[in-house]
Amino acid sequence: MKWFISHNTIRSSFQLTLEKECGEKVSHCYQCGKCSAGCPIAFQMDYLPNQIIRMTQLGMEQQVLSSRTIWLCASCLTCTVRCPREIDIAEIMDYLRRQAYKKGIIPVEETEIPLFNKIFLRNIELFGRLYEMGLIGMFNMLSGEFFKDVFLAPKMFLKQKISIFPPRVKNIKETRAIFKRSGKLGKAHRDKLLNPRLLFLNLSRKIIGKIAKRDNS
Amino acid sequence: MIDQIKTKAKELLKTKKVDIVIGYKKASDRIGAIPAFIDKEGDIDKLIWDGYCVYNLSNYLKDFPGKKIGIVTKGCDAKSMTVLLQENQLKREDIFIIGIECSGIVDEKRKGGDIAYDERCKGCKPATPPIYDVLIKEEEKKQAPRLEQDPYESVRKLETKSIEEKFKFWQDEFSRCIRCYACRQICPLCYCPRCVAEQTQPAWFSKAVSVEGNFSWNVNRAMHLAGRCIDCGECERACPVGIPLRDINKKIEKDVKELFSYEAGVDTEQKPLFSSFDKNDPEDFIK
Amino acid sequence: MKYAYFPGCSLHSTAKEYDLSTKEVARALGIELIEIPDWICCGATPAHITMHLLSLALPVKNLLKAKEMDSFEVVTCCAACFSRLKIANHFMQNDNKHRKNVEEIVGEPYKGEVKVRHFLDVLINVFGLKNLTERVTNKLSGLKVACYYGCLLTRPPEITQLDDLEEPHLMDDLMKVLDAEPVKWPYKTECCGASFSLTKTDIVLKLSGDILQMAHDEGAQAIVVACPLCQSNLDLRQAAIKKKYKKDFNIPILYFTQLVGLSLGIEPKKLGLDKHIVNPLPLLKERKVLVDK
Amino acid sequence: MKIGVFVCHCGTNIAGTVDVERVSQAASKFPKVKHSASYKYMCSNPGQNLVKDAIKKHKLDRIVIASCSPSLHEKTFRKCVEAAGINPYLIEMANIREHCSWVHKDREKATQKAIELTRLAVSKVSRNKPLEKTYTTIEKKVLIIGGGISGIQAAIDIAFANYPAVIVEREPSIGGRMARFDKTFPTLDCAACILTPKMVTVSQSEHVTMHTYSEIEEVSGFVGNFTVKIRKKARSVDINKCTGCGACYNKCPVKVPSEFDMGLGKRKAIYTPFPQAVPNVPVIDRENCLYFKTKKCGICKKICTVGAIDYDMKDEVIEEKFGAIIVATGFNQFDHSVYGEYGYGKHKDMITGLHFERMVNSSGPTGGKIIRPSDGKEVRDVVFIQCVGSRDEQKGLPYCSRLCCMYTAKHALLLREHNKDSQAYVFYIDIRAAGKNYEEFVKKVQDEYGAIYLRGRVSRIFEKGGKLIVRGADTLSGAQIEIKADLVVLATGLVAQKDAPSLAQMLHIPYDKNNLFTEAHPKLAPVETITSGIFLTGACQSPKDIPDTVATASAASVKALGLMVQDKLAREPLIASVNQDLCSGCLACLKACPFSAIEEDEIEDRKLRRKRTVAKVREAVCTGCGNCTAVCRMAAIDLEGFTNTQIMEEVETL
Amino acid sequence: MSEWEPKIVGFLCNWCSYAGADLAGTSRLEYPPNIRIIRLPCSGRVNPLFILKCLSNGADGVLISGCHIGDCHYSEGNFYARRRFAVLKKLLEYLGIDPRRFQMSWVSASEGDKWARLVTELVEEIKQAGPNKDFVRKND
Repeated sequence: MKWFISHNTIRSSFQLTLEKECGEKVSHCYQCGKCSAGCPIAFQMDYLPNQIIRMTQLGMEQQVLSSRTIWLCASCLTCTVRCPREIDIAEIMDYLRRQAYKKGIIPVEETEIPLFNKIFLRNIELFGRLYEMGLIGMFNMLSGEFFKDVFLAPKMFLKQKISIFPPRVKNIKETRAIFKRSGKLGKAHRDKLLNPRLLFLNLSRKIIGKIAKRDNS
Repeated sequence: MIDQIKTKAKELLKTKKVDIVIGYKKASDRIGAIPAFIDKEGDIDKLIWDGYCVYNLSNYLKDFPGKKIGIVTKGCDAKSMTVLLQENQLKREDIFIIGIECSGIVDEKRKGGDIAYDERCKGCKPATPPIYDVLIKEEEKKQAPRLEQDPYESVRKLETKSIEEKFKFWQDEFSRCIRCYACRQICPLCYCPRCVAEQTQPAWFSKAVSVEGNFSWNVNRAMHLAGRCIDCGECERACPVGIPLRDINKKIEKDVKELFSYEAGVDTEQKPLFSSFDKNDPEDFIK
Repeated sequence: MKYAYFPGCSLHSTAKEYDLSTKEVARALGIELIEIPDWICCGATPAHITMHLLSLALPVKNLLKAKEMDSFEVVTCCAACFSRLKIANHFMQNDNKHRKNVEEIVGEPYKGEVKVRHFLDVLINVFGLKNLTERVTNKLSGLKVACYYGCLLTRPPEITQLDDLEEPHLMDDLMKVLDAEPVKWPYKTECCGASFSLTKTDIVLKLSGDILQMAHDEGAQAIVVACPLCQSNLDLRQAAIKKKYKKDFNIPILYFTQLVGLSLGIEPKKLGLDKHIVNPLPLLKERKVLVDK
Repeated sequence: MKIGVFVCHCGTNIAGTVDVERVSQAASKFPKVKHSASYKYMCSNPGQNLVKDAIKKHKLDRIVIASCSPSLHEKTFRKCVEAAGINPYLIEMANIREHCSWVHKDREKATQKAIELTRLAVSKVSRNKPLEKTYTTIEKKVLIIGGGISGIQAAIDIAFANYPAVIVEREPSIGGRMARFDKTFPTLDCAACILTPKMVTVSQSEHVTMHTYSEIEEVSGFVGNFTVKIRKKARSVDINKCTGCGACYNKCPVKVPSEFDMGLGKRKAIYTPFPQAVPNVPVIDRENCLYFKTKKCGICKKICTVGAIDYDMKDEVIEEKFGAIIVATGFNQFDHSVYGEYGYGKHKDMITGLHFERMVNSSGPTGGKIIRPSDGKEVRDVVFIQCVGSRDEQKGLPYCSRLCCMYTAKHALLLREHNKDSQAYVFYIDIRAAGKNYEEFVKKVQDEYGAIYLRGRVSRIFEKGGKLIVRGADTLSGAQIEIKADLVVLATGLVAQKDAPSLAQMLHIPYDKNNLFTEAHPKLAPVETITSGIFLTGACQSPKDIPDTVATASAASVKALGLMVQDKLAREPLIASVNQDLCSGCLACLKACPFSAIEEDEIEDRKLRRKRTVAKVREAVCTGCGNCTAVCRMAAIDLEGFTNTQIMEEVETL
Repeated sequence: MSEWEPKIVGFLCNWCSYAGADLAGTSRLEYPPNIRIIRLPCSGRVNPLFILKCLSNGADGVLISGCHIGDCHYSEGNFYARRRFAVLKKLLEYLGIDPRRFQMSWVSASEGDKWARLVTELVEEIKQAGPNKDFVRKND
């Protein structure tokens, strides 16, 4: 048996809070599984989208927020547009990710995406537009995949697809103010870029993974 | 403009399209205007048109049963005709509507002074009658500038008062009512063969001048005009004791517009307000 | 036809050829695109995953900048930017609570009055296919292409309001006008892995590999796209797909603007056709689409 | 006026809280009250006798019973006083039990209230008028709209009772949907074998008239007296001359897709929809007939030995009177072309359940072979998808279509029976097999016929390499599933007929947001409508399988026969009436009547010396809701039993 | 006046609210004895003049109760009533009648508990509103 849940879990306010805050009626779901049937990323997920919805219905907040599935959702909306109960499942996934951020829950196996998001946004906050070189460099460094896609780099430079220098936007303060105020108003958690826990988790996982790989081969 | 009215009236009488033309003529005080009933071509020159033509002539339509009538009709009066048609009281083929796109009439209370437009004209736009057979337009330059004014201003003012203040206000007003029923007689839409106020089996409310009798009569009058009153203002004009009856009529008009998007006198085919409903009518007042 | 142009980050870096070809085509057809001065990133996927309000505020800021230009229509080419701008507009039009918050953040009132269009929409529905037919000088006859729309161009339909949800056809219609031959294939709106390019490369390899496979199976010689993310995943990752799945597709991934440009007789270089990882020039030559001058 | 008041103790039910004696004493002092009494159980035989005796002894002419709710014993006491010679509508009841003794504890207050309730009843009864039940005649004939199994069964039941029934069917033959089916669940008897005998019975019955290829054009009147206009479309074949030899359609040169076979097979331009058609008389499809298109050909006319072909035949509208109407118009199939993810209905090898029925039928277009419509090859892997259209608020219907689970199971079984190498995959959300032997049947299909049931909706279907790729899920195992199918069969839901709303408006019966006709009460009047004399049967009311359809058909027939056996139709006199002198003819009442029970009338106005329009109540139609009375500004229309005078008298007494 | 008990008139439709009040009785749910019920076939039967008559006849409060929307025995009666009394209620308030004095409710045949609760609350409200003095017909 995977879990034991008690009536306390089932009667918790998780579903109600979700319905109130993100406006999607999770209770409408009758588990037809059409979302899971069409999900392009399902093959990588630990729980299928319909299972996440069911777990939400049952108040399994901890399990849902620490699942890999919510991070792996690519927001392609295939589920949303086909749901017979008109539930915006992708929006629920967004909400769950934001909740996970707020609560500081990051699944051990799925650290790259939260890390990437943070670096990406930080990047925008700093430069106004995406500084790809900076993004890739920073991500590779912090995720421990130092040489990822290195072989692509020369080609990209040659074809002038990537610039070494960051883009320039006038009045960058304006953009930064938007970030600041959004964080405040939305009560979103904007922790430091170098969240030590996230970094540690990520690095240790990568290193263990590499060692394991070497041992296997 | 008056020439156009006369020409049309002449043509109608000549071709026997109508038996009688109802219009306006000068009153004996040489200022005001009173209804004119013209059945001879020779009398046509009596017809006038000016800002004193306040009467709603549609009230006289029922006095000529079986006759074909040509009638000079302002925008507001045509609305009451619309209601009468909607309620099966007139046959459209019996009347020829000489529609007037009027620029407003004078405020009778200020007779003799400068032309001041009547209260109800201020919220009236456009002044084109909803139904007509021929439309006669006021010359451009005479068109009074219409005030973009909230037609429900005085209603809103009353609404903000406290319950006690409202009660006192209306009791004061109603206490003057002498139950002369002028408001009913003048109303183009009061045509019941026998008004409930005069019925005895049962006696719906006290016929005597009394607090509750006066109140009941006035509520009854208002409810019977709900979704029908087109705000021609005749009742208030006719009231000898000056009860602000339009403030009651306008209140209902405003409510039904807000609650049910219903407007009186715009469509002869529309169902009466209380003989229709919408599944989504508001019911927040129901427990 | 005058529009405020929002290129987005990708078109200024990895999708430079999309930017180039769009501008070339617009110029050739007399569609005036004026880049919004000082535009900023729309926030893309990371913003709406992380902070909902931010994901609305960033696009709104850009739309406000467009409004300052006295232009009430914004054109974008990137499907992701298109989606974010449209969604932001939708919220500003229909959700009072969010509108208030966003207005507070950007410091200006905005009710979603700036219209957002995809360049594909402008080309087909404003310029018109009929007009375009008359301008085609260099027919792409015999070129079999798979039109790939990706997920963000049509979803959610009530917001994007661009094309058929499950079987979009705008690019197919366009290709027919250029005398190219769009193949019938079922993966028009399948997901390519989108923003996982860097973080979950394995997913991208699998999904993009499937799409390439399907296009290949249905006889396509090239894939036509309208989204820089799709292009980059399908083009950039073909080498890795080859390595991982032992399948060498060598299918060029072209922007629809590049093909329109070619058919209008614009030089390949100006359209950035030299900037692809999978070189499209051999195919275009073989199909006699490129005439050596 | 001599009013008698009788107060009931109801054992201790009333007397426990209310001082019954005091009520009785107080009542005796009310104006016009001549006599009052109390008794332990007024509704018992001795109690009723007490009332009857008092009526005689005190010459009472109006009665008030202060006891329980009128919903319990109003009828009892009406009968009781009638037996004592008083008009049954001259009684009123004061509800001093449910509304008093049972809800109050304070004896003093409860007694006081009971006295006042009694006073109220006394004041009301003083204004009661004697009323007589009204009677209308009944046209002894039943109209049945629709000639499917539902209409056929109803006609058989009506005819069995020796009353005439008229079936109006718009297709050229009766038989409906069921005629298309192959076998029926769960018993697997063949549909034709059980339906054909019934069709023959109907055609041979002296009591049943059939108007096939006909439609209802207009309905007026009310229970017992409906007048119906029926359009008999031009068949181009004389139904009386034709022998049904079939020479005409054998020789007809035009072939078009057969509607009956869902386009899987062909028919001629002159055709009978299927071999067992009743009547076995062909019809010419004028849109496709060469003669009508080009004025050439005319082969059928030449070949017909009895001269039955009539190219000049015209539509004919007939008018008939009926006492009751049974609506049996059946259902339509949900149109799955709204599902873009399933290819907008364009995949050739994707068919609906009804197609499958035709295909699997040995007299069907494929001779019972289950093949791919695209290339005619026999199938191996067949995917069945349930809930297509049903339970889908986004693209389809909110409701469950109720039979798809069962017919899909049947199809899966028939598939294996017809093709031993085949495999059925059934995508389902829930299996709803609530019926006699239904669950057992589904189990059998799974266990013995190897159908694989997968729990999940299908998300996508597309063509690749000549197969249909079906992408679904099995939520029980948490797996995505992809099946390369030869054939996909959609269990499309049941929907109302497209023209159901216009028929409903013609009949003045309500329909719901799904255009299904609404029954008078979902539990206690499931085959009635709120319009008396009009009854519902079959799937026009909600999706139904054959047993349920036949059951409702018989139920509706009994309801109709219940009317037929009456000499006259008695109606409660508690209905509206117009005082035409007071009526202004504004017709606000007519427009506000939910039952169209008010009509225009013309009277000679003596004062005005001319005719004028006034309102008039159609007594047989009025249900006595009283809405008209409240919209009448001149109080010209009143409701018997609840007159303005009665109510005002009650209020006055407060 | 310390012993003043309000007098309330209830116009109840026969099929839902009257049956609901019956059910309150069968379920022995207690509520104050201040209401006098007048049984009518349908809430659509209620003429606005009845309300005026009640008020001028000394009733301290008037209640109209019908079937919930969609449940009407006559299918549409309560729709008409709803519209009619929406207008009357606003008008009475505008003319200075305490809105607590005229109320409307939907009570189904199965809502005995709602009926009991409703009457209890109603009596409480009317008690707060005080006796209907201004209006009562002076004996003439």
